[in-house]
Amino acid sequence: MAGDTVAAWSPALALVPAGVAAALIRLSSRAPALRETWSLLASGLQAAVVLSMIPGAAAGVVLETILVELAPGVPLVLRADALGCVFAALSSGLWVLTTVYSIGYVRGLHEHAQTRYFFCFALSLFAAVGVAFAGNLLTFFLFYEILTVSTYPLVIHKETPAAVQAGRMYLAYTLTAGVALLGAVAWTQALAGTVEFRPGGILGPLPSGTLWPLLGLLVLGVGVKAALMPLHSWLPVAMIAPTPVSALLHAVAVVKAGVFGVVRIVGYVVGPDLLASAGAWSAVAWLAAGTILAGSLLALAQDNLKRLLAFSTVSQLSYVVLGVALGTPSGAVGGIQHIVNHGVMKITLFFCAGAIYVATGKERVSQLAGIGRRMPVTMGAFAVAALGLAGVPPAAGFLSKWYLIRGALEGGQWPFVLVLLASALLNLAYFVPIIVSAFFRPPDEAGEGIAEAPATLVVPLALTAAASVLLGVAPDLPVAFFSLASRAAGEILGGVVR
Amino acid sequence: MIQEHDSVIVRTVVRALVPFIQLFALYVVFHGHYSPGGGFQGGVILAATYILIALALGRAELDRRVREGVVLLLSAVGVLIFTLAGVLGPLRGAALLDYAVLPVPGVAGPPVRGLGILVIEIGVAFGVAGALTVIFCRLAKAGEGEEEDSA
Amino acid sequence: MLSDHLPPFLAVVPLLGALLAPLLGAVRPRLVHPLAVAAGAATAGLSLLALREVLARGVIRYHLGGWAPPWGIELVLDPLSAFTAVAVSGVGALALLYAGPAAAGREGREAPFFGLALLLLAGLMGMIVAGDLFNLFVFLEVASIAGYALVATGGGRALVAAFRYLILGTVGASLYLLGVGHLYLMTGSLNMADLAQRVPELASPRVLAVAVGFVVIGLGIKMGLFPLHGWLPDAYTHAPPAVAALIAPITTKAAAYALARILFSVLGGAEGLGRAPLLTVLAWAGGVAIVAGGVMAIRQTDLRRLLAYSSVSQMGYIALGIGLANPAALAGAFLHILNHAMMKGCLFFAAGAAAARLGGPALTDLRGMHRRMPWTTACVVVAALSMIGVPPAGGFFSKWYLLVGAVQGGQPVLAGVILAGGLLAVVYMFRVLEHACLVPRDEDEHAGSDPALERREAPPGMLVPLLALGVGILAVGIWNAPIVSGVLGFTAR
Amino acid sequence: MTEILAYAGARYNYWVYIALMLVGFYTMIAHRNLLKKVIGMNVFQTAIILFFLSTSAKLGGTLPIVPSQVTKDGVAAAGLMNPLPHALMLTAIVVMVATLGVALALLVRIFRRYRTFDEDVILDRL
Repeated sequence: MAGDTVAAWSPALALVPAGVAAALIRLSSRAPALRETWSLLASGLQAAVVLSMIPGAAAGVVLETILVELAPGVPLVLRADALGCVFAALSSGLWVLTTVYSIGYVRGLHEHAQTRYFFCFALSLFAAVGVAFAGNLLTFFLFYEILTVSTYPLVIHKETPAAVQAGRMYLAYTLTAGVALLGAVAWTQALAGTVEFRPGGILGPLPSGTLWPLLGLLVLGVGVKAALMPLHSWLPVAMIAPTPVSALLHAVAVVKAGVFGVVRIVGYVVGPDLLASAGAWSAVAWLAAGTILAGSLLALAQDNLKRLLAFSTVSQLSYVVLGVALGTPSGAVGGIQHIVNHGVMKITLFFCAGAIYVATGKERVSQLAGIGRRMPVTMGAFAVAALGLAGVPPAAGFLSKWYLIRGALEGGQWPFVLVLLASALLNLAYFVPIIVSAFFRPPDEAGEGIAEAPATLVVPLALTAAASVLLGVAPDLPVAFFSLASRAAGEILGGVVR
Repeated sequence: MIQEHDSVIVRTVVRALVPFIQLFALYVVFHGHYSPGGGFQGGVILAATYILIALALGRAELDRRVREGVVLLLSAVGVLIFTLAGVLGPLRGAALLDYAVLPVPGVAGPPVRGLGILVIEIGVAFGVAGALTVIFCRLAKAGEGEEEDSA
Repeated sequence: MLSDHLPPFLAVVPLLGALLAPLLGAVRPRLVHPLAVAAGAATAGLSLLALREVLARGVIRYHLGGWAPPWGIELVLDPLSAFTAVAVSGVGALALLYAGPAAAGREGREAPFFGLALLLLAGLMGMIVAGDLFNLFVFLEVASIAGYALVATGGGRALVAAFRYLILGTVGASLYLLGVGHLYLMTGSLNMADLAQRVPELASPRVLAVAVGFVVIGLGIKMGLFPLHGWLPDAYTHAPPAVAALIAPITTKAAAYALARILFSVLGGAEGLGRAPLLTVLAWAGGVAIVAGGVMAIRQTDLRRLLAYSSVSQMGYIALGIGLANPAALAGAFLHILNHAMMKGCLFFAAGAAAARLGGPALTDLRGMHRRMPWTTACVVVAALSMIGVPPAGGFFSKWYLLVGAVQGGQPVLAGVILAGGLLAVVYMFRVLEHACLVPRDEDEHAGSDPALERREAPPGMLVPLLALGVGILAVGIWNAPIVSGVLGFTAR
Repeated sequence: MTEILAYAGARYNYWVYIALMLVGFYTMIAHRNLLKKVIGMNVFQTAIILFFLSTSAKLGGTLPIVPSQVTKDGVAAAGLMNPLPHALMLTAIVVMVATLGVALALLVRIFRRYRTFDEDVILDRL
């Protein structure tokens, strides 16, 4: 069960590199090389600090830093437990690659306002790790809002009217959600007398009529970032941001903060017992199942590659929610695993989309005919990640789906098995045509002279593609994600899963 | 500019009355600490005489008798007298505005407070008389100013 | 010696400065601004000292002239008044510093301007330390009269705005005085501590209700509480930048403090007012103010007017916290006095600087601001986030306490209003931010992304107070817990 | 009925101040002329001052000035008027005068700029 809690500085230390880097980047606005160095250094340091905590977390040792008091009785506490480490390791590990990729991308496209770009990027990662390690709801909310605000300039990066419009929509959705979450936090404080995350939840038996409104506020609060239907509309629109932003933030950091929030709230605030007693499990699960199917169906209809990926994200995120909402140990393991697996595979796909855009300027699925011959590495990685996402072994997607299906069967909830299988088929239905046309259709004439994108773009995407296979074959290598996931699932549901 | 009043009666009566009114004003000021009256009332009466002069004998006559700048300075001095008398308390180890500790040779006990109040009243009288006179002067002059640039 | 006389000196120091300003102005006009800054800084320093003393020694009661209350005039410093004094004098001192460059180019006007500004500060500090209701009135009017005159220095439309402010403000003060008169008739006392003992023994709650009603309406006008805010938007919009930066953050706060002081220290808060629904009405009025002010702010195209209506909205938060009258909500209300003073100060400072450098106060004039005035823009962003309630800016935490207070007080609708107010702030503040940070100026369209674009950052005299407030907003946010539990005496259950 | 009348009549000072206050208030609201608004404001303030002063009055009361000799036997307070409202109102009058001064100064400048005191005309020109 929940391991020993040890006071240590490491969780706070994990926040330092990104925070300091943000300041340094802002100050070295006139030196691009310096700026990028800070980013790289910070991402490397952050990853190192987070990784150093993982063996302990996997063994059940929870490191905890209590900083200032946010409010009397509510400290700013950072706690590196198993669940937090999953998200933190994912975000910071992928940040390293994304930084390399970003450098190639912004240079390749001569983007403007690069200082702001790297500044906000560092700030977002600062907030993402803060969200991961937040030890109570108020701390969580604090970093959650910083994440919202710091990603806004990235969404509107292009500063075109469409981008500004997208930014407004993004803010409208996420800040409304923030307000709902804040209300829920205050309500929780009033009901439970604390807002601390505790395995098994902090809300005792509630007065009648409060559970559903409170749950509604909480789900609304985190559901927007988790892109639960019908709160998902901002995500495809936000794809107007530069591709590395879409890749890391809108495939990993931001949306995963949302599903991570769902897991946190289900497991550590509301608690499985309360949910089970009210029959709320199945409500959340059906919401997730609906999102899975609808997201996949909508993805089928997209021509813009990034929008397609966005709808695929909408669909895949709900796997995580579904996994936790199944209420069975295997389901929870699968769901938490899928946070990582989907992150790695989706970022690969976004990297590919960005590499194609940098190399060819193409953004549409219909323009990709024959491109696989010109950019074999990119499209190869794309194929691996796409098939993995659909659940084809040996890539990682298979593993998490396997656990999800097992979890559904354990709970005797066979309709969800059908949903998962149907979604896998839909995944194939929208990914396979892309791969087939990229490799086996002749290129159009205008495609002459197209070559592989620069190495700074190709190397990260090849690495993530490799990682997605590795995670499927050996889920505890190189990072003990599987152990972390099963420990977290055990904490939530009160049982150890093997 | 306010002109001299047409009626010779008004002018003469005002000329004759002003010194008496001013004397009365001083009487009101100096009785303030133990009977009805005081600095404000006395100061207002004093200011009234100057306004009377301006209205009956014309603004030029007022300017001949007192300069506006000097009046303004006197009113500031009045406030300073008040402040200094007040701050003497803390300087001598008592509360602000505590006149019991004022250094008055030959007087002790409650009468010192009375004298302290008198000092204050004198300050107030200077301040009020000066300020009211200046307010009148400025307002009277203001109506004749050139039109403000309308932006 | 100094620490024994802190309560009167808080008001006397700026008052002395106000008297010396015209004298110095006659001799050395250039030294008037340094004098004003010194007086303001001294007041702020004394306030901090007072806060420390109060926290260390407990309540300081000072009897003017050595006359004991209830006959003599009493000045009181307790943690709440010392806290408000720090907030008001701190922001006031920064506004005085800011006013130097902002008032530049008005040669010969320094002495009256800074004299009035210090008089305003003296009045506000007097209101805060006053221990009886009548002196509160006098200081309220000292501050208000200085305020009318200051607004009028804008000339033109500011004259009409100042006139309306004067008429409404005088009505407010008169109503307050009338209420105080009734209280005096019933109890025979004006001293707050004395009244607090006598009010519960009163036989006629109806007369008490009338008296309190007059007091609340009077102070409501002074604090710009919707729907009594009629004077506020015009006064803030048309006042010169230096004046708006001084008046907008602090005058309404002192009135709000006075309201809270009377309702809780004199009338005994929720228990003392008993069945009278006064506090509930106040809370709901605050809620209406939050929404109405926010909605009106959204419609504005002039930055200063937008900020003025946002003040109406933010004052609603304070009224709401006072009306909810539980410890968490009161902590939120008082913290919001500090926070709103800082963020509104910051935004008005920035508005003035932007008007001076970019040509006007309209939202469209702000375009391209982030390139020309990066530091100012950064401060605007911080203040805007605080206004919206994004942690870790200070504004979030006052709203958090208010929210907890509303939930604890069993007022889910008001809790919803607090949250909705944040969303309204999102809309109006992001309109500002979009213009300042996103939309390029017309001339920039041709210049492209030329890095040689002229930097026109505000002069140091303006930038320093701006940055001080920007940092202060974040610092108050991060260290709000010691303030709330240590100074405001709020502790979690 | 007669009791009510007697009750109301005995407090005629209230009626006077209420009437004056309303006159002042009406003038402030109804008149377009800014100068008349100021006059209304003054009436309004004066009403409150009268109210305060009336509360201190006593039939047959005299000035509350106590010769220093009469301290042993105490003073017959019933025969003296309450001095405190007078002191307060003296201060209130000062405040009123100051407000009036500022108001008049404002009016002078408004007139110089707009050449009228008519609020509607001024609002039109804004």
